[in-house]
Amino acid sequence: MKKQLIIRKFFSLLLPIFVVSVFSFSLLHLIPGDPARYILGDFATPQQLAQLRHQLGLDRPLYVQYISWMVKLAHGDFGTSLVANVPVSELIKGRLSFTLKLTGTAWILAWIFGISFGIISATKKHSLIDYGITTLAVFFMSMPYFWLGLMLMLIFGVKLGILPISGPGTWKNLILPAFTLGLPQIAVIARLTRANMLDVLEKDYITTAKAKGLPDTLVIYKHALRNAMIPLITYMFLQIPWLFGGAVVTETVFAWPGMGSLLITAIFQRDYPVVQAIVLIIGTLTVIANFLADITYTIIDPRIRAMG
Amino acid sequence: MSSLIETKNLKKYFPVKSGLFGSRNLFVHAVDGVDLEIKKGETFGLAGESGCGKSTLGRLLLRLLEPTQGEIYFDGIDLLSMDKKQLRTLRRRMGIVFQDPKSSLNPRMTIYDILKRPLDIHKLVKDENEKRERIIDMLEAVGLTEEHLIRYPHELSGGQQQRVSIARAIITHPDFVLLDEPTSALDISVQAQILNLLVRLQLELGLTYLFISHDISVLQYISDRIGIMYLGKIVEIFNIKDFRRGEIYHPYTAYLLLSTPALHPEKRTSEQVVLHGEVPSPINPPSGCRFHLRCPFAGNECKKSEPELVEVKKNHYVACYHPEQTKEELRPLVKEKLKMYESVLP
Amino acid sequence: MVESNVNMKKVRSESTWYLTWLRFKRNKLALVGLGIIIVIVLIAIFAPVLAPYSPDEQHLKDRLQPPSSKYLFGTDEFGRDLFSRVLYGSRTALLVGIVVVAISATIGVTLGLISGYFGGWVDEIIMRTVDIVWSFPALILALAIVVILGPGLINAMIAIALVGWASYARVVRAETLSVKEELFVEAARSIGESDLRILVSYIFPNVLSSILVLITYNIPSAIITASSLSFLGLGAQPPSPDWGLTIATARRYLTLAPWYSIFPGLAIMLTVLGFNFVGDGLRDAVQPERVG
Amino acid sequence: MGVILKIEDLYVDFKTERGLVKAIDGVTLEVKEGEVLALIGETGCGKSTISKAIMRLLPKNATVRGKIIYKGKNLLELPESEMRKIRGKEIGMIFQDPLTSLNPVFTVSNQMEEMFKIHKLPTRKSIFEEIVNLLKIVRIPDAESRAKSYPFELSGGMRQRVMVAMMLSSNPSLLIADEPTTALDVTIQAQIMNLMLELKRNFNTTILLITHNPGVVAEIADRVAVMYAGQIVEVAPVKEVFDNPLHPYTRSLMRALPKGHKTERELENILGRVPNLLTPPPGCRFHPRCPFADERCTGGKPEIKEVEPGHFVACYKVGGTRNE
Repeated sequence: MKKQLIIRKFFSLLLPIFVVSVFSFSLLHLIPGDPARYILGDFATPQQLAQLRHQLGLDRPLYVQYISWMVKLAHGDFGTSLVANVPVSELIKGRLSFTLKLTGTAWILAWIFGISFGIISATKKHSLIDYGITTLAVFFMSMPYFWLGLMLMLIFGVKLGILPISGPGTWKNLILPAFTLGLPQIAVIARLTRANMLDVLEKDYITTAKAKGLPDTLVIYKHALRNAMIPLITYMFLQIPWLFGGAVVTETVFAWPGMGSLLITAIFQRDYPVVQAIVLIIGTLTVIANFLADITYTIIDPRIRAMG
Repeated sequence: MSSLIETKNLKKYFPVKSGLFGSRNLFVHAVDGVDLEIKKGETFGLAGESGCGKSTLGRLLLRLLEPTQGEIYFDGIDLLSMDKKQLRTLRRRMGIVFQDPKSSLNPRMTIYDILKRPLDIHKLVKDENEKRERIIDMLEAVGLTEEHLIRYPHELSGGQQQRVSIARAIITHPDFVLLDEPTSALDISVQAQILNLLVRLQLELGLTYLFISHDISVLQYISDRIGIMYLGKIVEIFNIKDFRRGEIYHPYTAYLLLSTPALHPEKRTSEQVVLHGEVPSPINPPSGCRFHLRCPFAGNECKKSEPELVEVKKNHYVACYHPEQTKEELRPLVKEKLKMYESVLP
Repeated sequence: MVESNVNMKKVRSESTWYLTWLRFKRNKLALVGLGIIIVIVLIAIFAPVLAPYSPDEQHLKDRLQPPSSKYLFGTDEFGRDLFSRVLYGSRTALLVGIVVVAISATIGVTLGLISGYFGGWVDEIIMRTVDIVWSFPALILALAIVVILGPGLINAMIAIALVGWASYARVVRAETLSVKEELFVEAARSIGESDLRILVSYIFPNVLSSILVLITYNIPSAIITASSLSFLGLGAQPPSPDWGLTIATARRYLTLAPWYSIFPGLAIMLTVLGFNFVGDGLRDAVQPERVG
Repeated sequence: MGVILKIEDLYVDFKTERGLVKAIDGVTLEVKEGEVLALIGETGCGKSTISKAIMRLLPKNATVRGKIIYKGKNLLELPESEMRKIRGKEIGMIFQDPLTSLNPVFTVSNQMEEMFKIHKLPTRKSIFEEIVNLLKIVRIPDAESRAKSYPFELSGGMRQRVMVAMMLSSNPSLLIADEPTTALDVTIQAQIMNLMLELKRNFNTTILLITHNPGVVAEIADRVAVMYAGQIVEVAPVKEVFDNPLHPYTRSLMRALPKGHKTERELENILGRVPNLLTPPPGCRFHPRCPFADERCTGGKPEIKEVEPGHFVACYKVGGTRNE
């Protein structure tokens, strides 16, 4: 991997991050009409309106507002929550670890089970097990997170009564939300793994490997898997922002005090600095995930590595 | 015979792209200064190995690619001075047939629609019935029948698809047809059918062909004159009679023929005359004569400067500093090898 | 030569679309999916005929009744018949699917074709934008857009469409790039076809099958995102019988009246499942070399 | 010369969406020790199917009947574990496309190393040195650094040399070369063909060469088997096939070669097209295109018979019935 390439790719990070920051910044300004009135409602006094406008910096030119917003961001200042009247950064700090716990667990579940099921399905192509896995996968992909969550709640919480159904608490409280978020991802990864494996198993170099007299295990786990994994690695990173998307709904269903439920509350309370901050964080995360996917792909595939 | 196509110092460089901001000013020197003349009514064969630029050169002649530098004249018309619209009108007079018959035909169109488009574009026939008749005539001329009109390309065999391609190329009665390896993807027996067809159509319609191929055997059968390309340059041009007599002056031409698989077991390639090494990269072609790295006769002058294409005898051009050495050392082998084209038919 | 009847004349010519249908037909799950979609479309059209009650009709005596012969899926907290409401909910779901696909496909396909065919800086700009929009979590982007536009089903649909075009642009561009390399495109130029005509008659028909596959995947994902927005209270508003919205209310009665959550969710799942089965079948049918 | 491989009455059918493809229809063939036997035929005639059937590498939708006897053992009856010891060790195989037949994500030496480990090949020095030595044998310049390269860093000709070197490591008795030069340029093709002749000379390797190119056959084959639509129609020494082909198909093929000039002769046209193997013609599969065919040819498949010493033909119209 050449240094220049990494540097060049790093610069390609800045543009999307700029776009994301402009987008989150403009959230407040794209609202039709006066944002201050929108936030305070119809019965606000002119003084209240003027004060809020000043607090939000709405009385200055747009580019000045943007620059000062960015400068504050650089110092870790995400503004102040209009509702709780505390710095947004503190509000988010308390929530972030919950979201990370949830998405992290789901991510690990998704990869462990997804890859295993995918390989089993591909190597036992057209067997009963294969049909079982692939059909089940489509089922789980067809359920919205909120309903899957409710159903798991109903079965394991209400009917069987073996798991707590909502709120934070012990690790047991994490199980249902993590599976809610993880199951559809397991399905996606299992399907991807299977499709890639089958694709690769048709390749000429697999025939070569067999013609060399290699046992099936070596053909599958060395020659096929390594190639089949290359496109999946990209997905490993791309999937992270999508998990954050799913977390919004999952956290709401399970009253899990993460960033997602904070976002929803903030939207309803018109707490724009909080909304802006969360959209910005997830946007930046998306860009970084994209970047990492690109870089890993380059590192793992010798053909691209050399092109540099 | 007057010339139909003429080029002067024609060049095409492709930029090598890499990475995101990727211009590193590297270029593939696909065609690097070609002067070529194709005469009316002849079949000019263009031979060379993959990557030598022969297909690029063909596309430049029809201005399907924009040259980096140089001049192209089609029947006296300066092709590069034409605007898009004029060029489209001129396309009636030129046709093209590609190597891969399957990819050459739009899978979503029936054979009828494929053949109708050229007539519609150039508004050659107005009446729909007349159009249909012209298309059927054309199909029959290339050995297909009316029954194929409603077929889709994937329903035909490779040979039949190639016949449709030929029909599309000549339905506007062009003057010039570029044949870019038209038989390379076909089996021997189908190749024979297509070659016969092309020869017949040329006689009937007075077509001029540029026949591009990597296969000397095919070219020696169909061409009137042959040009040999190596790394973006034409290194030798000769007529078929010279070739038949073994009058070859460029060592690369000789080796190309000597490496060609024998068409008879008694004319096997002797191990001593195999050309060693591989074609160098067209991104960074060797200085001097491009062939000097693989040439047994290369001397100092070959490394220093590039030999010009000069007329060594009437209508025979060679770009080499040592044509006489080829003549002395390789010609006996060449003459022996050439006998494979004369063997008595079984 | 001896006559043989081996190469019998085939009666009909087989267009690539016909072959695709033949391959699609062999996939049983895909046919099941097609069946589900047809049933749901019929339900949406004939909801007034099929539903035993009006969706808004309140039976205050029969609140939160479990499923019975009178109320097939039970009733909600106002005593409204859930069966009727679920039937009517199919209208919102299909409407979302159609509107979203119409908007995102139009934007995405146009940009993808332009990007792939002409290349250069236009391509660069379009694709950088696509990269960000595509990898941004759809729900959060839609949420942000709903924040700007305000809650409501129409705004939710617009938001989802503004997110969804990116995948069309991506796929269509990639396909255009590969179709552009096919020799028949060069052949088209060699006979004097114009750029526009090449784009419309040569490239588009060969990209169309991939677009169809995308559409069948885009509809269910739009339905899921829209129902999620409704569930969060930012999409369809009461008293709409939207499935997501219904589940949002039903959630409060999860222990008391589980059927209230179960049936609308099953309706979402079945609809989405139908499209996913068809999508898988279609994908395998248009790319026969990749059938697993 | 002994017989190293004997194929007896081999049938291969493929189950496909459109029905049963009768790809190989009763093929009988002998490969003699130390020879280069070329199996020639046009696209879809089943020549590659035979090579995969020998290696038992046919896809799952194939059913195989008949016998493939290698050094006295019927390969079709061997358990898979025994067959693995034959693949690569006893019978090597190289393929048409050197670009795709090497695994793109592993280095050359990594892929060659597997042969030593799996088949427990004896090494005088380290495995790496053995690999470098093999690469030198197939004339790869700068072998040490090439061993550490990835396949995409090598040219097509070099990759095919790597494939040959890899298969050479176990010194197999039989090498199946499936269109080994089709993807290569003529000057590189000549190099690879010379390499194969060297193998035959220096290691006494028997080569089964599968090709569609009569030129390649003329270059290196000792004997030739001509296939048409899943049947073998003629087997003869190479010179016989070119000078004295007896089967109408072989003769047409030889006359279709672009010898001479267009002004001197027209090439042979074989009318019609190759039959669809879903519904192959009954009897001799060539009869619909054969100018000599009569009722007998449609009735039953002609047996392959020795009509001249070493020259076998499957046709009712030659040999025993020549006087007709």
